[in-house]
Amino acid sequence: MRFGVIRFPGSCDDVDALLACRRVGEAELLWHADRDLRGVDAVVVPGGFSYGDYLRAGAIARFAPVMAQVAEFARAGGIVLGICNGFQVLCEAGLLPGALLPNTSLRFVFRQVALEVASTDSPFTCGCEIGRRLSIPVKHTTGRFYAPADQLRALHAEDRILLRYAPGHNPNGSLDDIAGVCNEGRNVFGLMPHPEHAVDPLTGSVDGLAIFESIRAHVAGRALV
Amino acid sequence: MRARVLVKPKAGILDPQGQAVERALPALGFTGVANVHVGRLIELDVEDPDQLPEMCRRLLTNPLIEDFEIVDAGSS
Amino acid sequence: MRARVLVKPKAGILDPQGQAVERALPALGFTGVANVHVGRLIELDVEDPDQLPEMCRRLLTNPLIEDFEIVDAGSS
Amino acid sequence: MTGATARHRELGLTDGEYELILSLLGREPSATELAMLSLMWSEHCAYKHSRKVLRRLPTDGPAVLMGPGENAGVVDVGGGLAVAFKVESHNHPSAVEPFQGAATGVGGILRDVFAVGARPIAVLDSLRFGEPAGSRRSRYLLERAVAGIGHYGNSIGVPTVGGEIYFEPSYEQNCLVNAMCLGLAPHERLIRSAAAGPGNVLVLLGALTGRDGIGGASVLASAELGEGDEEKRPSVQIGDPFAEKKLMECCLELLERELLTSLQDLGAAGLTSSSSEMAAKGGVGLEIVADRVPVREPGMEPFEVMVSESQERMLCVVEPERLEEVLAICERWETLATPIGQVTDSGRLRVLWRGEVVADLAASVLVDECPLYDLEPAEPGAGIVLYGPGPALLDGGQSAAETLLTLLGSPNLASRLPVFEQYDPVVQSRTVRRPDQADAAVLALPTGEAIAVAIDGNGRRVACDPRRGAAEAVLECAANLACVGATPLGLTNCLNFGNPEKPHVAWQLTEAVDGLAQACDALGVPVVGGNVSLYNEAPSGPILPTPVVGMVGRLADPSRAGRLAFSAAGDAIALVGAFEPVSGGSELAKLRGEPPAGPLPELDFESARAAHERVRALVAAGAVRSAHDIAEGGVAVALAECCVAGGVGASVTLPAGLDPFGEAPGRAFIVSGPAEALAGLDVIGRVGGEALSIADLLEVAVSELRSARDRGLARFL
Ligand SMILES: Nc1ncnc2c1ncn2[C@@H]1O[C@H](COP(=O)(O)OP(=O)(O)O)[C@@H](O)[C@H]1O
Ligand SMILES: [Mg+2]
Repeated sequence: MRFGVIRFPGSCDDVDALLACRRVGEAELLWHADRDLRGVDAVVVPGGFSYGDYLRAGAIARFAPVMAQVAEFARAGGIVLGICNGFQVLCEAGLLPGALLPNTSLRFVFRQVALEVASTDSPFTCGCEIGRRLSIPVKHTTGRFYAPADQLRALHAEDRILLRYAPGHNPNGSLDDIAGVCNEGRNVFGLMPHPEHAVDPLTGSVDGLAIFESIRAHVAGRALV
Repeated sequence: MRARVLVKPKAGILDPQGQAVERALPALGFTGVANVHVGRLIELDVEDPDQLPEMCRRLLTNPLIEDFEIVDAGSS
Repeated sequence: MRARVLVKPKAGILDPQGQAVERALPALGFTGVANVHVGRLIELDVEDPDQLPEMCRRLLTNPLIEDFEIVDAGSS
Repeated sequence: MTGATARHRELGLTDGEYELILSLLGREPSATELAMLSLMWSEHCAYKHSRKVLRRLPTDGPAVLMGPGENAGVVDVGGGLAVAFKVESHNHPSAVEPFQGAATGVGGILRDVFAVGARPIAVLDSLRFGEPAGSRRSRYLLERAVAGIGHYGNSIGVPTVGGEIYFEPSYEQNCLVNAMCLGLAPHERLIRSAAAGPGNVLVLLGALTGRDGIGGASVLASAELGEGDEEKRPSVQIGDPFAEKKLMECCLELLERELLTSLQDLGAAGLTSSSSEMAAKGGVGLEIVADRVPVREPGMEPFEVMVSESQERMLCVVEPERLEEVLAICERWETLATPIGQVTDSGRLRVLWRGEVVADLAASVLVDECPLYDLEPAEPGAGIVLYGPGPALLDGGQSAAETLLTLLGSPNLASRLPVFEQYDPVVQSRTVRRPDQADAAVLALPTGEAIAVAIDGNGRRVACDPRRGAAEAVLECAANLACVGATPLGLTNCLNFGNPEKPHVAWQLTEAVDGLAQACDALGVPVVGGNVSLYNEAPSGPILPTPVVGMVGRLADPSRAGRLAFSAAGDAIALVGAFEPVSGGSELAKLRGEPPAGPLPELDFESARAAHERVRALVAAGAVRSAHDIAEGGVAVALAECCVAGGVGASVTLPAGLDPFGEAPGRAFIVSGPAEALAGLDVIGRVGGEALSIADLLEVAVSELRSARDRGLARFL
């Protein structure tokens, strides 16, 4: 399968995401100003500080030309993964519910946290078991997930919270320890932790691979249908 | 026209910045301060002020978490 | 009294946020916008409004790089 | 005296220097020229009080590809790859506005590294503040400087992988913010700053030019701007990491496509220093049309354009036929690129403004003719107190256990987690050892090998004995590299001192440089670059003399990179290296309120080097499970750190007569591993249990050690 990783001005974890994707398939960078997804099977909106995160994290990036294609791709059921800044961009773009607010500490935090898989009913977690713990780093200043009461209720009712911070590991004050949520169609997923920084035993844990492998398995399964 | 957009966190959403200010003031000897909220100020020259509300909704604020108010910078 | 403190980057100080907004707006079809600056808005209840200027200088703003303006939130 | 000559003093030039300028020029300088000269002949740019001393440092080594004189030093790391690195101070701006000062310090050192064509891959920071307990200012500077460093490094996508922080009263007014950056490049991508090729185009890249950092030179402002307009001349520079990210990617792409003849960053003295250095190094001239420089503010004068220190700008030389392609790439990266002049064969820097020549100077006058001064060092006589005693927190009546807990909980030894948790250490996916995992950061290379890097300095020890204290900084840095299994390739340094015109400060400086030189010679490590920050003084006196050393080394197998934590119960613990720690200048002495007083014992470089080699070999062979050097707080603190990191206890018996809290940095190590692997070493105990127990001295639960260590700094942040 082929991943496309979007590069905005100010993306920082774009190459990291590219390398992580290449552990399970092919991957290439997509330029923010191009209106072309080059036929990839899944899109990754990577971490970093797109457009400097000025104004609000993700606020300016969501208007990049490529994002119109991403929205269309998502509407058609395409797999979209937003990591950290990518999550912020997808929320700003309305492709995911809620918003990300400044951490309650008001500080940037880097921390290796424990996550728990809360739902396996998604292309992103289908290779895991419910309750499985993943050790993955977070690094952000604006990662406190918030959604108004009605949206939050829907997230719970529809089993759209895919990852939570394990008890005691919530680094930012996110509501209900939410680390990652998907859209109604379950094909768009955003999370604050960085699975692409947990794919190599040399540099840390390999638990993040579970996400990328799930995507590959899902896409492979779909191809068979 | 020079306009100001005042952006405030929506009521009910935790505002740690406002809290931090509220906590820090007494230590500096400032008492009798309450209900502090921190938001954003955007000042700009606009040719067509009628565009402002739309600008606010689409870019300058996130309506899910923020309220805004537009004021004329000349008159405030 | 409910007061508002408007905090702006000092004239001549680099304002990367303002620049970013100014560049983003035309791409969204909003034209005729210039001179955008992004600052902070602080709203608070104060018992003694005379303390406000001192509060601004000591905590709410960084006088080296920011200017402030105090307005009555009731009247603005 | 005429008005013009009075102004040279306000600009910091001595009468003698001004006389020299008159004779070199054969006329009076124009206002623009005077501004340019005053900055180029400042301590900061001309190194007029330090250049002669710096010549004592050894700069040659088998791995050196570029030594001092370029924007960053460069060493070969094998496989056709090179690592560029440099440390630089941003002390004064950080003391004024810590967030922006520290942020722009990082921005500046990043530019020095990509100016030689290397992609920045890591940042480290070395910080000094006043005592946090007694001073709101110190806590404010600490919090904001750390936030500023994180802001810039995190936002631009370069990991901050290490650093150090110490607190001493002498840094209360003059905090130190030194930032180091490492970059990686294939050999063929390296580029120098020398301009070449008359007729080639000079292109300014990056941010608009504003009145940032003009500060001192603003006395030259013409009368048009009235008194009250001083406000309009902000000197605080604001960093924009987003602009720099685009600028960096743009420059790296221009180099990859081989479109540039030379490249140079804009730092202190802005366009003036970058252009004159490019011209002087290349033996060519440059003509700059200053009114083509895109400005951020209306009404800027030519001298302001020439000396502005606006951040996030670079200068490059391009062959005319490649200009179009260069401009297209810059546009793609949303980076402003403006042809502002051309290379000439005159050897002169000519500045035009609205069609008139406003400056016309031989580049060499700006760069090479500033007089270099001899220092007049004098050792302070007996009874002269440079640094007074501090408050005593311990009186010697405590038990060893209480002493250990107090040490671990002191700001200088406590866990740095609350600081480095604000830095992203993993972006770019090559960080094999992050802070707290090992004594040096380890970064994997595409060759399959790795590099290691550490930064060290200890002002208290240098204050005791400038020569030996400075040499110890080199030893400690090398020891840190040994702990991860790395062999040193080169070092960079930042010399933070007081006013060198004072004889005792001159003595500290010359002694310290001699100490650095001695240690570098003894270990065979060349100095490839550095920076000098002088005049760090408050009315209460100078800062502790603080040479900071950053060292880069190489290791073959990243999977064997050493760790510091004790990990397996039953492992043997051994002491490697001969050392006779002393209490003078130690952290314990500080907690007892004793002023730093020397001299320190003589250094045995050969035995230190042998210990480093021993540990390096053990780690590289995968024979040990942990390695940690014994530094501040002595062997007791080193053992406690290994225990806390691993969450496991240890029982040891120290050699008779060894002071458990005495210090002798850089000479000895604690290693642990299977007993067989440690055969032949000086085994002092075993890993295991839930407490650190040192026979006949103390027994403290690891949980207690941990909580003391965790609180020590966190309570101030
Ligand atoms: N303490 C030092 N040791 C070795 N080299 C030094 C030292 N201080 C400065 N240098 C060298 O002198 C040159 C000029 O330094 P500097 O003005 O800081 O450079 P830049 O303007 O590129 O920041 C650099 O090549 C630097 O490496
Ligand atoms: Mg330079």
